[in-house]
Amino acid sequence: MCLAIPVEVREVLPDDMARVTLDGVSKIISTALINDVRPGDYVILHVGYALTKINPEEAERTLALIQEAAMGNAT
Amino acid sequence: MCLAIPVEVREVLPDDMARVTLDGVSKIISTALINDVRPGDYVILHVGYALTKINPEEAERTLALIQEAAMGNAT
Amino acid sequence: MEAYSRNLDVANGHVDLSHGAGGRAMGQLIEGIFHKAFDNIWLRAGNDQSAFTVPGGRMVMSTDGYVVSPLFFPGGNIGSLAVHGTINDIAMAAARPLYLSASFIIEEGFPLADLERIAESMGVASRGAGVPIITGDTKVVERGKADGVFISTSGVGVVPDGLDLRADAARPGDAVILSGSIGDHGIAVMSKRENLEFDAAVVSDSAALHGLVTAMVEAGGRQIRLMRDPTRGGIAATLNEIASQSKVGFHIDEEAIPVKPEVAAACELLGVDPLNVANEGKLVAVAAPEGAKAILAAMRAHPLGREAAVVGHVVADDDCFVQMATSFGGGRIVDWLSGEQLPRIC
Amino acid sequence: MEAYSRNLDVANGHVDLSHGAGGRAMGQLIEGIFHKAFDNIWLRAGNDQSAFTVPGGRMVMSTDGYVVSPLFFPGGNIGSLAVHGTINDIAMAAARPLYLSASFIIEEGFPLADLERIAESMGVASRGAGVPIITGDTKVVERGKADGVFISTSGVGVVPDGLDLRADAARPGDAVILSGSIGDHGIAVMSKRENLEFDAAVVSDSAALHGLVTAMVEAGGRQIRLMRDPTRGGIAATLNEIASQSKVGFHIDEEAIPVKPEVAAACELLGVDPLNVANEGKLVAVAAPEGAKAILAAMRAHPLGREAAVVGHVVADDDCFVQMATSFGGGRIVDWLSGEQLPRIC
Amino acid sequence: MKYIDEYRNGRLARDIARQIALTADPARSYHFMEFCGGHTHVISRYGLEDLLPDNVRMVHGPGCPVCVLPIGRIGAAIALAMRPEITLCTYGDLMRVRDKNGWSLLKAKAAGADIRMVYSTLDALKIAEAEPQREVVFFAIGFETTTPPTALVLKTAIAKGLGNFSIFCNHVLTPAAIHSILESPDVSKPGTIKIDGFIGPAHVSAVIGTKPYEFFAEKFRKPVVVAGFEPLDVIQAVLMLVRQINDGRHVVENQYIRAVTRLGNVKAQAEVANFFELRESFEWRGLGELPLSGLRLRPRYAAYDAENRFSMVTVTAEDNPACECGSILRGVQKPADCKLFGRVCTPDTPMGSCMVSSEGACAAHWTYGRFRTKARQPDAGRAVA
Amino acid sequence: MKYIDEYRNGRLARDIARQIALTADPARSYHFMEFCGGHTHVISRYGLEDLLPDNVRMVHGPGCPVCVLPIGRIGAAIALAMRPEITLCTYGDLMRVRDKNGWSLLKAKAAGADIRMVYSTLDALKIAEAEPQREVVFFAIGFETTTPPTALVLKTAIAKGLGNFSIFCNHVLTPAAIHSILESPDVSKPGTIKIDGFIGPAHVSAVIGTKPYEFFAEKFRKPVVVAGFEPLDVIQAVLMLVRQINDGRHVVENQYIRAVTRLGNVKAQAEVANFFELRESFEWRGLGELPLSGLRLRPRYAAYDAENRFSMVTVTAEDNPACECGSILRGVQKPADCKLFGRVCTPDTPMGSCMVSSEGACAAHWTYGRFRTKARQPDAGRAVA
Ligand code: SF4
Ligand code: SF4
Ligand SMILES: [Mg+2]
Ligand SMILES: [Mg+2]
Ligand SMILES: [Mg+2]
Ligand SMILES: [Mg+2]
Ligand SMILES: [Mg+2]
Ligand SMILES: [Mg+2]
Ligand SMILES: [Mg+2]
Ligand SMILES: [Mg+2]
Ligand SMILES: [Mg+2]
Ligand SMILES: [Mg+2]
Repeated sequence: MCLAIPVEVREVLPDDMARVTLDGVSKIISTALINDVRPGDYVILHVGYALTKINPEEAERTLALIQEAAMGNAT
Repeated sequence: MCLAIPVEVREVLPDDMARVTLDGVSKIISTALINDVRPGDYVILHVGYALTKINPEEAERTLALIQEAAMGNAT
Repeated sequence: MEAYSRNLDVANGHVDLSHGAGGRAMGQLIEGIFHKAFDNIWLRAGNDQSAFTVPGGRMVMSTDGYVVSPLFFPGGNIGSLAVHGTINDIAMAAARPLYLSASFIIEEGFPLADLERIAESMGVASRGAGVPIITGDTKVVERGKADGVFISTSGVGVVPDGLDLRADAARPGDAVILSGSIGDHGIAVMSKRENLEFDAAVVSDSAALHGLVTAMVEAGGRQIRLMRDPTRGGIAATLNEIASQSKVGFHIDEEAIPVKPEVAAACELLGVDPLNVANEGKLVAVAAPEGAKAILAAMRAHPLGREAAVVGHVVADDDCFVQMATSFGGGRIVDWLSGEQLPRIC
Repeated sequence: MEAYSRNLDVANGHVDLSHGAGGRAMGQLIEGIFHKAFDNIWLRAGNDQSAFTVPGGRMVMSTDGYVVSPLFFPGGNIGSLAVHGTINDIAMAAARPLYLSASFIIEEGFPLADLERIAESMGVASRGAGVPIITGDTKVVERGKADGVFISTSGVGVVPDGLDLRADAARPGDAVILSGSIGDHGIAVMSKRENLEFDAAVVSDSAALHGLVTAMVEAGGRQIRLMRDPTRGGIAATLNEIASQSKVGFHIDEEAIPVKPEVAAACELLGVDPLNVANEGKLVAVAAPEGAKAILAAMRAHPLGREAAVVGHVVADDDCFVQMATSFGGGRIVDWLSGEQLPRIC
Repeated sequence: MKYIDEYRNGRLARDIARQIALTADPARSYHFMEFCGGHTHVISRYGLEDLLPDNVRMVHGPGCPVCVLPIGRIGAAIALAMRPEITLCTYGDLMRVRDKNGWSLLKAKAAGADIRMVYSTLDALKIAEAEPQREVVFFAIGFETTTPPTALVLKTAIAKGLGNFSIFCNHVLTPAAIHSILESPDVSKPGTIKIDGFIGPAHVSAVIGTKPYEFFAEKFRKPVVVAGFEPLDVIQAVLMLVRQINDGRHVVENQYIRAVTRLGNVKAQAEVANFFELRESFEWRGLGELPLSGLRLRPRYAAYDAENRFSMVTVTAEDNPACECGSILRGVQKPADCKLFGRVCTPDTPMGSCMVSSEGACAAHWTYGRFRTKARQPDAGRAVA
Repeated sequence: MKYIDEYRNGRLARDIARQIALTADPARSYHFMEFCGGHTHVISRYGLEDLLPDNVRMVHGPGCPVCVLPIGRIGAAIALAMRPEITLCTYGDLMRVRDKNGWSLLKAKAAGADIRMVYSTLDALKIAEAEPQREVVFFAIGFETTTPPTALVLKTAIAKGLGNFSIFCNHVLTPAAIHSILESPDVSKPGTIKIDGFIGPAHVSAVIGTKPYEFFAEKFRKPVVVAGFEPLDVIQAVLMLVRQINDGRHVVENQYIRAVTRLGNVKAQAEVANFFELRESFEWRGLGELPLSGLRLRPRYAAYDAENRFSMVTVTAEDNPACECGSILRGVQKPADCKLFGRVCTPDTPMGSCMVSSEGACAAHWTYGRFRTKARQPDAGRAVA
């Protein structure tokens, strides 16, 4: 359920809207459900709304954990 | 102006309407502009309305006059 | 494990957008309606195109789109029309029609039962004419973006050796032969139009003319300068087209042109001239004077040409006028119709 | 006295019902837009059909209706598409496309400027491909009874001696060759759809493939079992179609299938699989294993096949499954799309 | 077709034409105006002019409601139809008439206006009933023949309490136009063609009778024959006119006794009188403003009067100054005398009122008769008998 | 694609799978339910089941709002859409779902209903603004992820005073469903497959956080890992679950730390709470009535509640009795165990909830995995690596 993908905010627009991109594909979405949106933020996009921001450090950490798991180190 | 043709009344319908025919072509028209319509009457049809009835005797007489005129007899 | 599909509910179902989406529903529609109705080895091969073998030489190709409203009319429907019309455009080159293609554009919501009826008429028309529909295409568009169904058919045919009919071939002195009574198709369709509604015992003349053409070619093929089927715009448009393409004039005799009484009556009622009304099973041939008699005799011996008549002849005329001697002994021009808008009051 | 007509006001005018009525206005539209854009001797002859000479042998015929919305999209428009699409269906039989016909169904009110743009694209596409549009037809329907313009094109072509590609010819062990990246056309069109609106630097791949096919035939014609252009339904539909017609299965390798990054991104955004997205300038060929290498080399040497790749092979499978090894080393079926309805949430 | 076919007998027509030739005084010429475009059409369609002797000539009058409709009123109708809430219902005849910008209802429809062609006023009413959210306007044109159906539909709309139906009234009156032609200085100017008599339209008289012509037959001393629309009707009427002239009479005669009486259809007249009143003046394209020549809705029906309800504005516009319609409609010139005829002015591109409808003098000459103009020149073709 | 591609690395996936095989106790089996259809899709799409050792098996849960929508509510929506004044706006997912008569919104649209597919609630609002004469109803479905956009559009509609916009609310709650599965007698019955742990959907938790799972992780002593929707997310979550089991732990862990927190999106939760309230009970197709598992509009917004505004009637309807969805959704059976699977029940002709959307367990198995069922028999093909 719930098709949702990470997209990058490129431009903050009036009325809680923003222009976001995904590898050169761009779209106008609503950011009314989240606070403090800035260009460069990554957000999770679902049915035209940003649901939440992505935390870049935690994303890094997840990748590190995955690498470790692959190498057989316990999380 | 005023495309209008003689058609025969075949059936008198409610609401001042009638079914008329012209050589096998039939159509529903309004007879609200004339009185005492009966099947067998010929009427002059214009934009869906009967404008007047045709007087069969006068029609005969016209043809006779035309025949006479063609033969060179003064009307 | 073959994919199970519910049967097409032809009796009550409607075409929906999934029937045009390239998936199984589309395959089912095509199989269950078109292949079933057209039934031939080419379609069964299931390719995106169909192959056939030709002897080599001159061929012709033609296409027409059919958008008739209403879709069903006395004497036929859009399907039979789409088969006959394209066969006729092929036949007008004196060619033998070989194969047809059919492209369907269907409005969402169109009743499957109507689609089946149309397809079956096409099957009957195509088998009757001996010209199979060997390839096709189906698209479905949203409600309100088409008018029930549109059909475009194309066809190919082979031209007998030595024949080369051309639009500019009419010469002064040539005879103009009409294959039968005019206006039947247009009146049959108009009689069912919502805003004109009248009842007339008029049946469309929709028919495939290639058999008649074969008879004409056998009787005097080299004497036929050109042929046209007088469809949209009627024989008035056809004669004017030929006149301007061949840079000649026509003299036509009104009394020689057959018009059925019901057609004449409906034309009176609507204020239209039968010369401007569409035909779908008639042809106009221009023939060298020396061939006219034999061609005419061959036409009259054919069921679709029984009422054929020489209706006039070609004259030299820089103005390309189509003139007609009226039954009164007067003369008039027969012009293109300037985009008639019906119904009129005057 | 030639009839005077006002010039077509292409810049500001609209198609109106008189342009389809068979009178002078129609002639003017056809002359002023279509003949001008397609410009060739066949159309100039002004017949209801066009004639050409063929050498004899096997020919193919195909037709497709084009109803794309929007009419203009990055990389083309309905006109160029209608030319390329039908050329491709002819080419998929390994045939050399010869001639096209075009049938236009135009909605009242359609801007003449748009019609001219579309016709000009068709002219450019047809001249570019060396396949002239030799005959056509124009109908105008009332506002609300079409969607701007629909075009049905048909085409004929000749099949080189000894080639006979058939839908049921795939055999276990055969190689599956894809000519390039997938999904470009569908994404380019979707990017301009009103209800999906997104911006993507994706351009339709719409192109005529017969040149590529000629190169393939020269390299290994007899080794080509069959070809298909993966249009509606994408390569998923095409592979499933072939599988069930040839009664075989496919094993496909996900990583071998080129997908442009922007196309992949748009597919993510929409929740669609590029395997189901339409292409208009790609082909899938099934070739005998011994011919695959030479055919692939020839494709890669052609501008339209630079990214060509063997993406899998044919296996024996009574279930006609199209299986794909995912980039994870897992397996999955690649199925027809069950009439995808966009946009989706899950 | 009973009452039609028997009046289309070519042999009889030729016989009567021969009698006309015998009857007409070779020492003089006869110019008769058929007021009505329907007659113009019949004359052209059957080539009646070829049958008449050279000294009996027909002059084509202004009797086509489409032709005489001022282009300003077409423009006003187009502007109204372009309003999103409006559905304009019209007889098909009006679709191609151009306003001063070259626009027509046909083009407005193509550009998005909701315009529906109807066969009858009843069809317009049906639309108003079926689509209550639309403002349905009936674009009413026509002479006395066509006015009673408009009156009746108004009556029905009122009875049904339809609040979304109204009428853009352009009905005009035949006798007023003939009167004006006879009073025009042109016509009475020495050296121009005089009109010796009139053929009056039977269908108008089916409603109004023949009586309304009596006044100016007497006043201007011109014979009037009210005639039917079949070719024998017309040719008989011509003979009747020649005889009146020869006899020095100038009365109203009724050739169409089979359906026209002196008083006409009183019921229809009453319906019209109930809903319409005379305008002080109305513009006729090609003729200009004519006093007491048009109708409008009575003030008590103002709510149904589209001009009032939608504050319609009519901007007067002139035809091309080279257009000779005015002279042609008065019988002073012939279509081929106009410099624009067949060059920039054709039925596809009408420049003046006479080319607008197939019943206009110029259009009829173009559509049916233009080979005649040509025939005067050497080498041109002629139709065979 | 940043934050996507790096989680689709096949080599890493195979490495983790190998670690799972090494970590899993060969003496026992592990059954994990991915609640969410999105996970089911990913597992099937990438063939993750092929990577896992034989004793680690995935059980497909009911987490697809399309699948669990009762057919009675589809029927009610169709009946509403067939009303002439209604414009029904819907996400495309719902178009093909059949009601008990075999009708769908797709067919209703073909039969004349005004049904528009929208990408966002904002699109539905735009339609209501652009067409004030239409009654625009938004057919709202979805879990906690999809509810805040519905709340926001309602907020905007109220702010704009749109009187022609309403919502047919079918929003449901994830924890309630998991709770019910765990309480089902089936699942706890001896001899049936037991579920050892859950993968929770990251996108739901982006809104509600991970906290709501803590209660039943504790109560039922089942580990829960909230995971993202890329294949590496899922396979890592499986490893995390295996480790919890091996360690005897049963806590809520967060694999999707990059966007999920313990408390979730508080702003979004507040918007939802403002407009919606719990229903006492709501029917889930395949699971039956589940208490406190669905939302409805609060009474103060009754005017915007289509069920109230249009007196919608929902007739409960049963799936084919042979349909095993109930068992499948509880992990008790597998799609291929159903007698109808692939015979009369396919994605083109779904007989039960699991076949309705591509995320349903049966549909995913049909669309991506059915060769596996086949592979158990001799001679069947297998995909090459
Ligand atoms: S030809 Fe045209 S411009 Fe000349 S008088 Fe006639 S209508 Fe007027
Ligand atoms: S295959 Fe169909 S009928 Fe069987 S359990 Fe799945 S959804 Fe239900
Ligand atoms: Mg043709
Ligand atoms: Mg044709
Ligand atoms: Mg096709
Ligand atoms: Mg329609
Ligand atoms: Mg033709
Ligand atoms: Mg094709
Ligand atoms: Mg194609
Ligand atoms: Mg044509
Ligand atoms: Mg449209
Ligand atoms: Mg193809």
